[in-house]
Amino acid sequence: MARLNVEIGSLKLKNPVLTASGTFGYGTEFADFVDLNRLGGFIVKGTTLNAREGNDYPRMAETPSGMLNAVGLQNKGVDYFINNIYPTLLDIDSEIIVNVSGASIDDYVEVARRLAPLERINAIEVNISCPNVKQGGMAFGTTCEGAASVTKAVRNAFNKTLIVKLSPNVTDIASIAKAVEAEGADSVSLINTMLGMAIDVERQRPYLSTITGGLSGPAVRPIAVRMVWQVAKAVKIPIIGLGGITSGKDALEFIMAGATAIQVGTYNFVDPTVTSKIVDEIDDYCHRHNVSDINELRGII
Amino acid sequence: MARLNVEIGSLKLKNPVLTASGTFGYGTEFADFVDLNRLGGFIVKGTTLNAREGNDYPRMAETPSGMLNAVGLQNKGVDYFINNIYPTLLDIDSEIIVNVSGASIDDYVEVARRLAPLERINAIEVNISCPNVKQGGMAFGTTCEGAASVTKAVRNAFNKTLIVKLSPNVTDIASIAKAVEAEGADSVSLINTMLGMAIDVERQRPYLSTITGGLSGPAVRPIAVRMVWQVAKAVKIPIIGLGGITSGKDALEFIMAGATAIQVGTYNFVDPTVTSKIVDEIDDYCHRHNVSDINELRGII
Amino acid sequence: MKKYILDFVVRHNEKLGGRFGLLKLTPANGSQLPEIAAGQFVQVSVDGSKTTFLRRPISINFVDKVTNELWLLIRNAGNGTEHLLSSKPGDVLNMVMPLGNGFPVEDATGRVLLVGGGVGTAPLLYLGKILRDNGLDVNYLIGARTKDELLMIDNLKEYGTVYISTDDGSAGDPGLVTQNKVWDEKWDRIYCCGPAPMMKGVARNARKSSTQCFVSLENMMACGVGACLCCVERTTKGNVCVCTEGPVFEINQLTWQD
Amino acid sequence: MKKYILDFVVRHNEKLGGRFGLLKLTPANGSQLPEIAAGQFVQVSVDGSKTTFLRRPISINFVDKVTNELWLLIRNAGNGTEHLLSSKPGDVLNMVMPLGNGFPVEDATGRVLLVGGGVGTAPLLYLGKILRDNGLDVNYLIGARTKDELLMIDNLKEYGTVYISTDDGSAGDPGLVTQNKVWDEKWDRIYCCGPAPMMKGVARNARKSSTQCFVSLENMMACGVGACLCCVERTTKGNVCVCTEGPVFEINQLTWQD
Repeated sequence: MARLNVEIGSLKLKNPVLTASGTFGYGTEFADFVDLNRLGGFIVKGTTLNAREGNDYPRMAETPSGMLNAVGLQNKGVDYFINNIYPTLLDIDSEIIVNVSGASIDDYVEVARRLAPLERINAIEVNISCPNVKQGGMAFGTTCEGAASVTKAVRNAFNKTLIVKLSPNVTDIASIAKAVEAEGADSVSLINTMLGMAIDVERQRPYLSTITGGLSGPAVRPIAVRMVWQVAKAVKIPIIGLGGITSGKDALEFIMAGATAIQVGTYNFVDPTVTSKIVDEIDDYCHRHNVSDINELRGII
Repeated sequence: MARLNVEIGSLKLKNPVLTASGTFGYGTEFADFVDLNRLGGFIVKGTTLNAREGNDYPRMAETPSGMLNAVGLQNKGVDYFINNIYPTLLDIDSEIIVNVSGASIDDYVEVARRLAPLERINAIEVNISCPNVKQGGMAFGTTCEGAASVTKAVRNAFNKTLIVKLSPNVTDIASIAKAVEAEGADSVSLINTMLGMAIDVERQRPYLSTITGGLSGPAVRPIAVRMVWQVAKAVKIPIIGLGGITSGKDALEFIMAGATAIQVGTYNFVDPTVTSKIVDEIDDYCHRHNVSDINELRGII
Repeated sequence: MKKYILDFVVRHNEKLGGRFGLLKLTPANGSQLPEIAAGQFVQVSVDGSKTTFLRRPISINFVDKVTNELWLLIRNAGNGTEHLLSSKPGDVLNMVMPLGNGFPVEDATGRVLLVGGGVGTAPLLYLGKILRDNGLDVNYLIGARTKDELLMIDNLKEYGTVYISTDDGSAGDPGLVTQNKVWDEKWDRIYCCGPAPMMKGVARNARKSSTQCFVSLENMMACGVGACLCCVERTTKGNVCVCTEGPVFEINQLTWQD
Repeated sequence: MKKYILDFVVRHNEKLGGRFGLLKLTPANGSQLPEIAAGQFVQVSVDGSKTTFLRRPISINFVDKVTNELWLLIRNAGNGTEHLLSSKPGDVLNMVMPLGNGFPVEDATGRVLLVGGGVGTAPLLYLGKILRDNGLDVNYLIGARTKDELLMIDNLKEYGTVYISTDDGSAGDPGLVTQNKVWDEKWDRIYCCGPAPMMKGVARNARKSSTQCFVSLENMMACGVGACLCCVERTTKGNVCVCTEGPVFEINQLTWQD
């Protein structure tokens, strides 16, 4: 499957199929269902400087062709990751990318600095778009200045591949991508979740403890494909597309819109084997359409 | 069903159920399926100063729990409406609201000015959020300044109820609603469609002739409910909520989030009788929950 | 013509060649079928498919007034139609119907040619019956890539002579329908339904021989009742809805380039 | 315990009282059921429901090794479960299974009380069988609003004595399960599954009598495998996933207020 090789910054991926942060645990949760070595890589869940308990239950609601979540970056902190999780991942022959979140620029920088020495971590994804935390997260991702300032600071602390994950809850995502590119990001990933809300009308209360949460799943795919297409027209760095991907066909929409790689998120919950199927389906498409290099399909729209 | 009466500006609606512009024709298309007099009102399709042919075919694509459209305001112009359509609507005992679109502020003003003398037209909905036209439309709706300038100009030309339809393709819809309120709008309606895109990967081309189009349907409902909730916290004028409503339960989500009335859009295509069912379902809810006035449920979240 | 929203019960689901199947349905409430013109269509709800949001427009293949059955010839073109084709006897399908204007038949006389290709053959069965009942000389010209993809030929033969063209020559004349020998003859009127390139070719032949020609279009649509304005076709009067102004158009109403 | 993604064929769909039904299923490929502990659950895909996107977590009611059947006791709680309850023999349901940790049984001795309410009765059937097979004195205490909503009482009687509480007194003791006379007796261990208020009441009774007590939680979840972090319960160790750390918890692990 050499025809599926793609590159993101200095990362060489065996194929464009990654898993989205917060939807695939640390990979090991899915080891009974998927040969992890078949995937291009994993983006492990949002990691912060200190441990976080996340938001109160309830944290999810099903919506038409999607779901809302309000996890709120529950994780045990970067040091726990380094000492307890990272050693268990070393046998996996796929790229491991850590999603980095923070409430302040200093937080982001410190997490990046601590991850930088890890030999198997060749890239981080900086999350400036989490809608489910009060401080940081989306606050940085909704203005060019905020996005640029986080990128600039993390760039100075981390010299391997730096991916910045963008928020779709903005008027002009292309301008934010450009701001991030200008500060030295190697790649942008998009979209994070759309801010949404659902109400249990019988009980007259919101489904989520936080009232609003992040909408993901096939419902948002048309928005995500459009944003990837807009960003692809605006920046030169590679784009990682995500948002409601359930199949090779969906993944190819993102690639044709301009993405170099893709992430599978919410659909891992519906079909835990879906990532592996997507690799096969993209390869089958290339076979049927005589595509010798997946990069030929990128941005053809 | 007096318990369902609501007011939008000077409009007194027998119930909060309206139909969204461009999804219910001029009402008469649905006369075989729905007793039009049962509805709170109709918002007839986007009307411009001059006739418009709209965009090229293909104009639609089905998406998960939704659809993309790129009609592009096809209509025969305001004079045709006044001379040929309006006279056929006079027997309908529900409010008739005209959706007004334009490529320039002068266009909006002139359409509003010509509609103002029509006795049965007690309100217009100014569309500053159409994503499917190159000029005007969404360009006005994505900045506070643009939204305010259209509202101010139309306000001077139209002294009956003025509703402004907002675009969801923005970072901060509440600030746009406030700008519109400050210029004298009597109400805001939201959300118009989300800008989206879908690609036919087998044929390697977009489904729509315009590449991007407007996403509507249940897929976007969580986004719409969230935006209504945000706007309800920011403005005092009544809100008309829309976006993926398929049932009385969905309608009540918008009302509890802060909407005074709601519009049913895309789902008219799936079930042409849905508007009438929604009136019954809301009334049934009020009966079951001992609600003597639907306005009591507004904004309880 | 009044439109209804009605539940239908599937009585028979017959697998045809290729990706095609035939559903025979009757109103679930036992009522008589409403008045239906040949060439009209229904909008069917696809209830059990997660990936199908909108109804599917399906042209009416036949109306059997004796058994009170409506026939739908369906091509598996994706999840929606695949789900419809998996219906079992007793299943209920909700339809908005009958929609569109159908083929003009009152003013037809003499020898008529009904040209169909693929699933476009569907509306020609009932059209042929109506025309034959009106005393016309009905002739079918049916095109397919290969013999196995010819649909319902025996049914068509009940109402007229059937001529066939296959791309590979496995039945009838080899080549496209536009190359069939029937074009040497003189026709009083042509009706056509099929893929756009085929209909455009038939329209060219009709113009050459100055024969009146009606085509039935299959533009993608959402509502089927003239509200969404998605299924438009460019005509001499501008963009019009195929669902309400069509699906049948006289070829000179269209702006097809020769 | 290894997790599988497997198709199951519905063999029987039995309507129970109220909004409940019982599906009996067997692996579609004819393989033996994997090893399953009492109290584990499955994540079932709901294929034919347009409004259902995620799988539905359903606790395992019984494992019949003789017939190679898995039993799921399902409450109609919305479109997803309603669709599952409409399954017909021969239908195929895809499951991710077995999930969660189940009830601890190895260290149980003596007289045990299994308290269930509503659909929470489901996992207690197989648990009772395992405990009875291990030589314990199994006793059930089942609560319902009224007699008609008592579920599978005859099945439970195969593995132990059944005590009943109904709110309206139409069967067994009147009132809540926490008011049943069985609480006058001494128990070596309590297992409980049911609505949260009931489990909290049972936990209070257990603490009062210093009896070890395990409860099975039913928090809403998306993935079922510890990835989405949505089904968390606050414990003495912080927020943990019910799907992987539970669904069974010893009550002192939880932070329920007395």
